[in-house]
Amino acid sequence: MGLLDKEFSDGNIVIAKVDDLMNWARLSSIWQLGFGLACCAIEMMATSASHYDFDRFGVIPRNTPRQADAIIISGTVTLKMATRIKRLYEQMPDPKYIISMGSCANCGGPYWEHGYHVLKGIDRVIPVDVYVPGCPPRPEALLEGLLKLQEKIRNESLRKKIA
Amino acid sequence: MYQFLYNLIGNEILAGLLVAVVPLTIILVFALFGIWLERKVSAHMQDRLGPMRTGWHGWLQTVADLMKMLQKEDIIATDADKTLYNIAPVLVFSGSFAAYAVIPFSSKLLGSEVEIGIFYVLAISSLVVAGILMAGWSANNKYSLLGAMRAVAQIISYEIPTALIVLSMVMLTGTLSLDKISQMQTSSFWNWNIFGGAIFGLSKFLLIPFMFIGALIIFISTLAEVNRVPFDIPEAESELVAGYFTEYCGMKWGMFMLAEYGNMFAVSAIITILFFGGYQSPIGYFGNSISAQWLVPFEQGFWFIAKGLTLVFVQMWLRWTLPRLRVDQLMTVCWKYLIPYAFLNLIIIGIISLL
Amino acid sequence: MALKTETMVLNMGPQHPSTHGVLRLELEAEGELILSVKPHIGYLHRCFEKHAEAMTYPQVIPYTDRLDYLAAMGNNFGYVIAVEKLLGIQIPERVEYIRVIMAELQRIASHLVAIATNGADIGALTPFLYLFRDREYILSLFEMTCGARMLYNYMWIGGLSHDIHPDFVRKTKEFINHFRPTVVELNNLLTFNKIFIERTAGIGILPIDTAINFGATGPVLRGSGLAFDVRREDPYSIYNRFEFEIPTGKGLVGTVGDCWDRYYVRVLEMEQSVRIIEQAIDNIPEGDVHSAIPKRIKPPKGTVYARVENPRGELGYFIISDGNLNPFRVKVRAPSFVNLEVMGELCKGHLVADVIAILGSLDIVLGEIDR
Amino acid sequence: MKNPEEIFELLKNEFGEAILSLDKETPTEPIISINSLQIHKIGAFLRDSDEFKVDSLMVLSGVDDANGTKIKDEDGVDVINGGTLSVYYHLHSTSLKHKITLKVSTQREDPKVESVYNVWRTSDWHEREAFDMFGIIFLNHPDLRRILMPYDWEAGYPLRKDYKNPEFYQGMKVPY
Repeated sequence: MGLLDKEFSDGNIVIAKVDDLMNWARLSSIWQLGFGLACCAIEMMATSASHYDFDRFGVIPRNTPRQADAIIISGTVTLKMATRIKRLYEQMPDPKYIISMGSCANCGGPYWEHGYHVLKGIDRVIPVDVYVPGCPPRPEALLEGLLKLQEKIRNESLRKKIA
Repeated sequence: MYQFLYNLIGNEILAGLLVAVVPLTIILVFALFGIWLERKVSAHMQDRLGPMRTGWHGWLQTVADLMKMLQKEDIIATDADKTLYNIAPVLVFSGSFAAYAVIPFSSKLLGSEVEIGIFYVLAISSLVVAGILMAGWSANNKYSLLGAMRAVAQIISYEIPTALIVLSMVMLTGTLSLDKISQMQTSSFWNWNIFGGAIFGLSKFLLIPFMFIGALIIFISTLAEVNRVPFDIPEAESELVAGYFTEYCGMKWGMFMLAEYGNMFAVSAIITILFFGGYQSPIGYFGNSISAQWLVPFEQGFWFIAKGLTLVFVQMWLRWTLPRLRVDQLMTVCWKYLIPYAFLNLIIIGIISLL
Repeated sequence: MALKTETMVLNMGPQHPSTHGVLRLELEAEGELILSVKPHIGYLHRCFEKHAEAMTYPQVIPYTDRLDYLAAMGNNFGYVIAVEKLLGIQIPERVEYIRVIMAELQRIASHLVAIATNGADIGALTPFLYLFRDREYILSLFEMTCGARMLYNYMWIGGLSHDIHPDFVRKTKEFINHFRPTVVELNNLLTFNKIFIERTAGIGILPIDTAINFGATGPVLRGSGLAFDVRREDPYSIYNRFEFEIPTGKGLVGTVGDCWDRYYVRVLEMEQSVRIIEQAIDNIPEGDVHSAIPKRIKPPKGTVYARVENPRGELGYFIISDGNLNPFRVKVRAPSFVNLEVMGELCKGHLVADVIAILGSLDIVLGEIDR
Repeated sequence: MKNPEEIFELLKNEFGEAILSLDKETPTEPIISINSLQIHKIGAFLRDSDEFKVDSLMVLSGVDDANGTKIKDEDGVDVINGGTLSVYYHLHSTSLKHKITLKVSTQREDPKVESVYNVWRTSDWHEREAFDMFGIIFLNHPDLRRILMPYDWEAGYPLRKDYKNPEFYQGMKVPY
């Protein structure tokens, strides 16, 4: 059982500090699942490469879903692939995050109308945390997406959500 | 160290536990530092920066990684053999941890002064093999299984040249104790075993080339034993996804990782002791010259760690430069080249030391 | 007595670090020995041909970019040549020159990725990053021309979307000066590395007649020793004005047609591309790149098959026009699609690790395999 | 190097009835139409004879000619009835450098074409693709399965002009 499975009902200063520490650890070490789908995968590789260097943010590709924290859906998701992506997502241990990279993964992109074999948006299959627009998004855009994800993680809490 | 603590506390178990804390701290600190170093070294070799956002040049990166791993869900596949699956990482980690018990970090800081230190290290590190095989088998994943089979074949094969070189060194020094081997190579780097040891005369000069060969062989074969490139085929990322620990997640995987880095330093330490003078300073001690004897063990610690880290750095350097061998080529290197040369080396060193 | 054992079916992909995307390989293995390999494709089938039928002729161009996303310029080039043939229009000299320069730059960029991933598959990660760094240089050249890094929509029917930037010529020359030493460095670091040679020489040998019968083209065919290059065979655009050699596999360190030959052909081809660029860059004539773009693109009834030499081989567009604003049928002859077919032949009797080396040396792009 | 007229004449002499016509009206490339059930024999001849040495199949493309009558079925969906599906073979010779384009047509309702798998192995996946996209049955093909679409795709052949996309596939919504 992960530590995060337990929710605390009342927030206090200790939990708030622990929250900060935990969140810091999670957001500083987002290991992405190393797999690419289409055009965007090349930009994702370029982002990991020397020029943009994903590693600065602690992001390294892990090839097995078991050791990954985030999955970057980099490209067009076809119907044939969607079932596999769902399985990969399910194989990842919690807490896990999804970045949907590029128009195709966001909404079908240029294939939205006549793409008889294209899934129009990965969010029909798995929940998405951050959408990065572009076709393909520039590496800077992907980095921005990552920063947004970090921001999102920073605001997570062990406390029970009030709603 | 144990004796000292025993005298101080007077309780065997407590003293034993306290002694065990020392190598544990060292292995953990080294793993934290080693993983960070690996990432920085690779990054700078590749024209990148590496981790930058966690502290100064990302020095807290591994801390963040470990804390994240602690938070991860622990998945055990339904079809996995749960007992073996859970034992495996512990076994692998304890195998590499136990090796630290006899490594003399300085003349005062060593866990246990066993007389058969080097023999113990060779024996205990075989636990790792069992752990790896368990990990690969129990995960019920074909990639894990392939990785485990490769790992076992590789580690067991490469133990032979390692053992042969160790044997020749034992023959030369006449002791199995790592501490004694270290003590022999005192006062100057000219007395290191790689330069023929602390003997004088013709045989020293005859020994030098064979010592270099021996050091090279043991470096290569230990590289293979700890699964580093170019011998990282058990976890070959591009072939087997992640090898025997494909199915492990969270801290269990973290233990494999700690064990791997622990092993890296352990084998470097063994090579240091056997060939590079152990904890002995190459240039004499500052503490002796200002007659502050208490300073000497600290200096020794410094030299030991510096030498070990240099070798670790060489391992990383190779890792980020070379491609990876294939499984049959790996075996060829071992059985056709390393073992015959190691044997030859053993015989020649034997003859020379009889002179 | 032989021990009776079962063979193991190993599923490689669609998510696997070295299947170059979403290819799935079904390996039947006996331990580490491969008995048969069955590729399963279609995980990236994006319905290009359906889209082409629903779009007008110029609208198809952005979709061609996304076929072979590592060589988008080449894809544009093939398509616009096909449509221009159908329309029967002449295009200005300046456009031709710029197109050739762009296509050759793209060839270098694409081969850099091919070499990089081939090396990375074998375990050499550092050359991978070095080559990606050099590729950025080319991408910045494209970016200053048309604003996009990867998918350009740059070549239009009858012209180009933008004229080149005033600095383009100077920057390209700078790039060439930077690039020549890089190839030497690459050769030292990877090409003639003993381990790399051990891993690739004599592995996955493709005999020349098998290669032709399977329809392999590009570096895969040339690696087997046949100097077949569409740029020479069936010169399109202005390729007949330039001097360049067609490198072929010579079996320098192994057998002709092995993985290393296919790899090395790419290295040599990059140098030839640099030669072509050098010849073209100083001779770009003045002119307007938009002058020949027709106002209304409505080709007459007919069919056309036009082919160009893309980095991965012969890229062909078979277009049937029924006289309307959209094509009636566009069929793409994707080089990787054809090249991948030999995979099953090549892998027999090799080890699991060799499958990776062979796949890397074929240099596939799933975007154009699945279309 | 031979021009299409010569090739057509030579083939006509060799195979007679199986060679149907030479279509020269298309502006860019003349196409030789042949009988769909004789293509294997003709392909083997083209490959092996010293005059042609056509050793390479560049591309094999299926085409829906959409020349039947458009009718509405009971659901009010346009379907095409009758007419033909065609397969184009673009061939060339690596040694003699000539190019040939062959075309075979087959009935839309019962599309059957001989496979040229044994002649040019290139055609293996191309024929599977044509089957996948148009439903053209290639006789004697050893492994005629879907290739690009999922193996369990049941909604028909996507590149036919009257193809209708399904609403759901394995619980995933397909249209936008």
